Amino acid sequence: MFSTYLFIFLSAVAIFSAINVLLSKNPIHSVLYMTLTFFTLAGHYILLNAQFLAVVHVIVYAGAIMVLFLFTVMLLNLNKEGQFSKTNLMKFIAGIAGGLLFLLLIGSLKSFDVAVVSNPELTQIGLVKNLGTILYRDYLLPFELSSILFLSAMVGAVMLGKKDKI
Amino acid sequence: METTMSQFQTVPLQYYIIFCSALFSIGVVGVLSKRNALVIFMSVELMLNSANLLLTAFSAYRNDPAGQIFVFFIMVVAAAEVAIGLGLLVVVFRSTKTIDIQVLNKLKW
Amino acid sequence: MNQNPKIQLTNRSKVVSNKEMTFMERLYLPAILKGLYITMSHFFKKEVTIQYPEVKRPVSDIYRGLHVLKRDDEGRERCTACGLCALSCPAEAITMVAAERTDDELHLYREEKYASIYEINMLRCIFCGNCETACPKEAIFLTDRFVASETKRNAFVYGKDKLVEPKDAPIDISKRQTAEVKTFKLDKSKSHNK
Amino acid sequence: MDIHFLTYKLSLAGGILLLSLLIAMYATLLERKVAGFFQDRLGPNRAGTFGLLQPVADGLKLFMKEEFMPANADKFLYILGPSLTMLVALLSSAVIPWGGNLNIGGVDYSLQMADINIGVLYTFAVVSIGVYGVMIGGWASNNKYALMGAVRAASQMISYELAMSMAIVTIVMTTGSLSVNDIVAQQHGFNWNIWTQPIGFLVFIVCAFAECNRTPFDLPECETELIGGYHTEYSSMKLGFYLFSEYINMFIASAMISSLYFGGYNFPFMDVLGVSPNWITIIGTAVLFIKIAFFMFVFMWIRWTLPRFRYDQLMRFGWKVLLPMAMVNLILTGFFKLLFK
Amino acid sequence: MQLLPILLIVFPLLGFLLLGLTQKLMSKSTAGILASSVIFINLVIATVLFNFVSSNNETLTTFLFNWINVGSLNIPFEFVVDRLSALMLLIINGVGLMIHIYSIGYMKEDEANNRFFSYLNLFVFFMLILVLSSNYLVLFIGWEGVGLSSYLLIGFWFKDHANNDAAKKAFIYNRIGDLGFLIAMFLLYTNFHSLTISEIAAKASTLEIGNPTLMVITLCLFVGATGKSAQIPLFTWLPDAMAGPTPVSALIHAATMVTAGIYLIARSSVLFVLSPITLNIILIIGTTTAIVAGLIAIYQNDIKKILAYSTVSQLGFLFMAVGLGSFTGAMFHLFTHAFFKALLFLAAGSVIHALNNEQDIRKMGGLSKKIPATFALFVIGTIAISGLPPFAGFFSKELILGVAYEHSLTMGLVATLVSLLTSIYMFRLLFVVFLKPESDAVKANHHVHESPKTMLLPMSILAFFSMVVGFINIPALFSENHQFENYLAPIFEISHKLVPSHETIPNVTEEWSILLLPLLVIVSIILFSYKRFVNEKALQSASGLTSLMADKFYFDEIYDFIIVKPSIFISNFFRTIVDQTILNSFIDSIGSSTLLIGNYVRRLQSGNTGLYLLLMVFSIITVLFLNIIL
Repeated sequence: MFSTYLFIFLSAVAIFSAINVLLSKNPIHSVLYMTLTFFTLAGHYILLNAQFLAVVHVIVYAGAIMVLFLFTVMLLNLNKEGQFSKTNLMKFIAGIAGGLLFLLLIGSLKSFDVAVVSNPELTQIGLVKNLGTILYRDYLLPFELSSILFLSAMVGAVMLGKKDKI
Repeated sequence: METTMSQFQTVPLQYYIIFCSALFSIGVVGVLSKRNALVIFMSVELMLNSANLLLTAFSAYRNDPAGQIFVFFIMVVAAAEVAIGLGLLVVVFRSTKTIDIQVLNKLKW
Repeated sequence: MNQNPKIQLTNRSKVVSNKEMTFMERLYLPAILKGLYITMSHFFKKEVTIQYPEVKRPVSDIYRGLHVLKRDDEGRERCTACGLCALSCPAEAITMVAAERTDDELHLYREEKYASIYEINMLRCIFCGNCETACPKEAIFLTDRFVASETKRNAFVYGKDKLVEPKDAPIDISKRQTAEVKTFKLDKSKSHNK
Repeated sequence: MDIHFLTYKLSLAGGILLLSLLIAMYATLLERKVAGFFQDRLGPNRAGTFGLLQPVADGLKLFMKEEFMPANADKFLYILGPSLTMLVALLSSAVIPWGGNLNIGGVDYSLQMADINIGVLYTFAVVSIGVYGVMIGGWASNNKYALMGAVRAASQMISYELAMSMAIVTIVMTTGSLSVNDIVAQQHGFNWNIWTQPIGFLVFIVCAFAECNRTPFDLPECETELIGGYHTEYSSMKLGFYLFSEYINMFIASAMISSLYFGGYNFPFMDVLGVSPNWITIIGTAVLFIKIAFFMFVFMWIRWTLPRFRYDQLMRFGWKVLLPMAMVNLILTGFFKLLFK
Repeated sequence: MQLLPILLIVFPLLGFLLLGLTQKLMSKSTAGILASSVIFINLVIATVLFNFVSSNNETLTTFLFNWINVGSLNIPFEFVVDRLSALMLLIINGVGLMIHIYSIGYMKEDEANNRFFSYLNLFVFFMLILVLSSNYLVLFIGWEGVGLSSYLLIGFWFKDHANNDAAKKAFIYNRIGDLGFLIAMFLLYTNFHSLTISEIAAKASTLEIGNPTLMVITLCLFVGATGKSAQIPLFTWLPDAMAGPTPVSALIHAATMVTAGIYLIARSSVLFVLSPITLNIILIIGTTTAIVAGLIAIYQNDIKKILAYSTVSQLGFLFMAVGLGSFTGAMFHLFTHAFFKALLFLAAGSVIHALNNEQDIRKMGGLSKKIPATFALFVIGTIAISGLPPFAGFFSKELILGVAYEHSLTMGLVATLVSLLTSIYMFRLLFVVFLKPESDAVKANHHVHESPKTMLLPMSILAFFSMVVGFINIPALFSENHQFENYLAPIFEISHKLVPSHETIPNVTEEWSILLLPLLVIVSIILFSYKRFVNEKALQSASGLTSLMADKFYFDEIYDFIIVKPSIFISNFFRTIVDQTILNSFIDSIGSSTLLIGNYVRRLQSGNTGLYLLLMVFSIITVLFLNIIL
């Protein structure tokens, strides 16, 4: 029962902050709300006993990605959203589309009969040891390839960041 | 399905489906209703994350590690994507002094 | 450089050379360790701090510190408010207001005229001692006392309450009354009041 | 999860929290004393014997000072900044094993708050979110110096985080565990990791300096260039939080260094002492604190010896020296591990 | 012992990298010595390996790593040292060492000396991969690698356009052959599900003789071999390849690389003996090549070209032997040929060196007095290649001739004719260059000089081997000691079991006739050519058949006429009519209609990202909606 309450609490915080990401006028606030969302998601991961993912999630998303966002916002000095706002019609359409999508997603996902075979709180697959074994044994090639992806992303980012024209 | 669930007395899988769908839809609304490219970018991240969570949930409930491995790779891709995407945003900002996507219709040419 | 020696202001000057650093130098670690050694050696050195109010730094006998307005042997103020000290003051730190002695003030002031207000701004004073030299009445002297620290600027303007020596605790200025000074004072030809 | 265990853990957590605060408090005094001694001075010695009450006086002073908030500051974030910094600084103490197990009445009491099996990763995570406090604070001040300081701090921390992670990864490689407790337990006796990982240690300690924003890496708060860095606009206890968290960070970093490289609560000849395990645990904890004290002293020692880096030097050092060094170390470690498998 | 094959390829690779990366930094002499010492180490290792496999009859397998492991395809990077590859190792490293040492002297003046040595080391590296590989794919790496090094070395003096053309020609001709090899590999994999040579041999040996699949495979392999070993349709690149430095011609285009085709066939002997039709085709092509090239060689005037055609002819001879089913004979002749052809090339290089890069034999003559050492060495080489006893060529040719006579009298006579041609052009070359009275050009040249010791020493060593190496396989007539045959016997054991060998020992009268016939003929030829060539007649312009020979049977022109011209014509036809008129109008109509539609649809692409996103989301919604409904 405890975990259900925790789930509901985390979800509520997550959705609240996710909505606030959109509602905040100031991009910095958006970024910070986003970070909060990510922390609650990390909580969700722990709830699912996916410890490794939880920590990696914090390191990658909160520790790296959102810091990058913060950096960008600060460096570009985008404090005011002012002129950035869509017409109310667009917002209305967006809301309708989002709502539709929400319903359809639930509907289509529910129509799948997902067989539950284990208790997420006791499952051991999320531990570093197990995930690591699988990652380095069965998924070694994609793992190595992802490092190449990173390298190229790094090179690309550096190239983009260079001031002078190429 | 109901019978298997009752054995565990834990968070039902449907909760995760609903929660993740909600998060995803919020991301979509953000993408549609915002003009700030940065916020749109964040909304995309939100959508990625909701997919991640759902993958993890399925993986945990079905005792299949592939889902979590997949999440790991999605994170890798997301990190790379953010590095490049933000780099692009900065470049765009440098040349146009704005990151409003309404203004950035130069893609047309 | 050596063939044509230039005038050197100090023998501790060093010729700067921008030589390429060797590998060991570029490692920096030896230099860092050396620095650490130096600081560590200071760690165990005797501290040079003087804990001021309790311990005072020895000063010379003729140290020029806080002024004092002397009284004569009967306890009367010597100052006659002639204004020579203010005139001689290069920092213009001294101001005074003169007043005439009434009869019932005979035991207070030695001369007929006295300073009703006598102020020295200690923030301006440079402790040169010109006032002491200028004084014809041997009324003002510089002592080995320090000007105390204050939190407000006004407090540094010392009035008579702080300058005049207390009756019951005369300030010893005998150190300043050396033989030469005394003979100089006795030599009336050099005195102001000719 | 029984109540007994829960109360024990909570009291341990509270104890460690208080202890870190206390140690950080006295670290400020120690810093000033040490600085004094290095400069042939005495340091503060008026408030209490040897100035022992000085931290209290400082704290009181900070509390009493005027609470100033810039007019255009983002109020909430302005307060969030120092709080977050403090919070993060305190968080990382959770995974450090402060001693072995105490056996009281047949029950083992671990002196570690949480023996999570990914303790090292947890540390990474906590360190990586440490940037937020600084960045938020700097940005919320609405002051260009503060913002510059914040950006500097963030880029510095991110840069050095990488090399630090690499250094820790080598430790993980040699020990084969992500749990700090395991890593410490494996260094039983005098079998410390420093003997096998000298380069890793060097990299780690340098990065620890950078992460704690200590000289010679105290660019973010570099007075001569940026007034006061990210906390230019801060005053009173909010400034106190920033300064204080630096000392807590220093304490935690020293504890991490001791745990990862210097055997934590292990000490030589612990097996031949011939006293009861409880005593060993107590002595071990004492030894750990001696080690921590030593490293905090080293932090101060370095601070009062070396000058500050220039910003470009700092970045070049981080990316072109430390990171390659850590990588080479990683490769070498892997090589030797294969060789002596 | 397992490590040695790895070391064998590591050293030349290191040498290549070291020399290639420090081109400008290293002094020329150091570079040569470094490259040579690398090969010397290799030779020592090769000798050790040779001793190992020859003393105990086992193969040494070294597994490096799993190169490709996808699905059922499993290709290990694996080296095999058996008696065949050990022999090749000796040839490559032995001759290679000599030529490296020779090059120190020969290339001393060249500014790109270091590049040259790095290429040479690269070549050795690839050649070693080729012979060591346990499967066809890794062999193919070496195969392509030697092609690459050959290309680089032919075009070594790339500032001259002709050299580049020659290099390209060699490369392209080789590619045509490689296509055959590739097809053979695909077929092998589809049929045998493996590319490992030993596995394929084991699986193939269960098939019956004349299996059509095997025939196709072997034919394709043979196409590959013709490309690399310069056989009839694809041989014209080899004479042009003489544009490279002479040591290169000696090493690559005489001793080692061109024999790769033979090696490939010998390696796959099981496949070949099972397809008699292919063997017959090989026989025909080999014989034709041998005769045609021999004839052309007689009327060439470039010293290196003569030797090149001689090589082609000898290779044809080798293929003839293979076609007759005598793999041992082919390998033996390959072995001996490596020594004396390398020697001849080096000696020719020495002559060219002496005359300051003069290659036209009409401008030579009377050199026997001016460069006596080279002359002596050249004589030894000539005698060896002509097959005069007791030099090496005699023994190896005798083995093949024996097989030929065994096959049929006609075949025997043809083979004899080939060796006759060999001695004719070789002695012509010898006489014209060395014994004929001095030409004006030589008289005018006062700088004719003997080559330095670094060049003479390796030549002498090669000459020594050219003299004695034949004794390892003395004809049956004189001795029962067939060392070489016994040595290689285990390699061809399976093939011999499958198809009874032709290499039965001939009876004594036959043997005598085989021995004596060439001998007589050769002696008469020597006299004949001396009369004919030394007396200046031959150098007048040729006519009739001889001009045909002098112009190389117009092979290049025929190729030009049969292949190049028609292809240009067809290409032109397709370009103008099919493409420009028919296809273009069709495609243009697609384009114009797209343009028409696009004109309307493009309004959707407003550049407004928000709109795109909206459309995208609505599409997703539609898809999900359909998903639920359907």
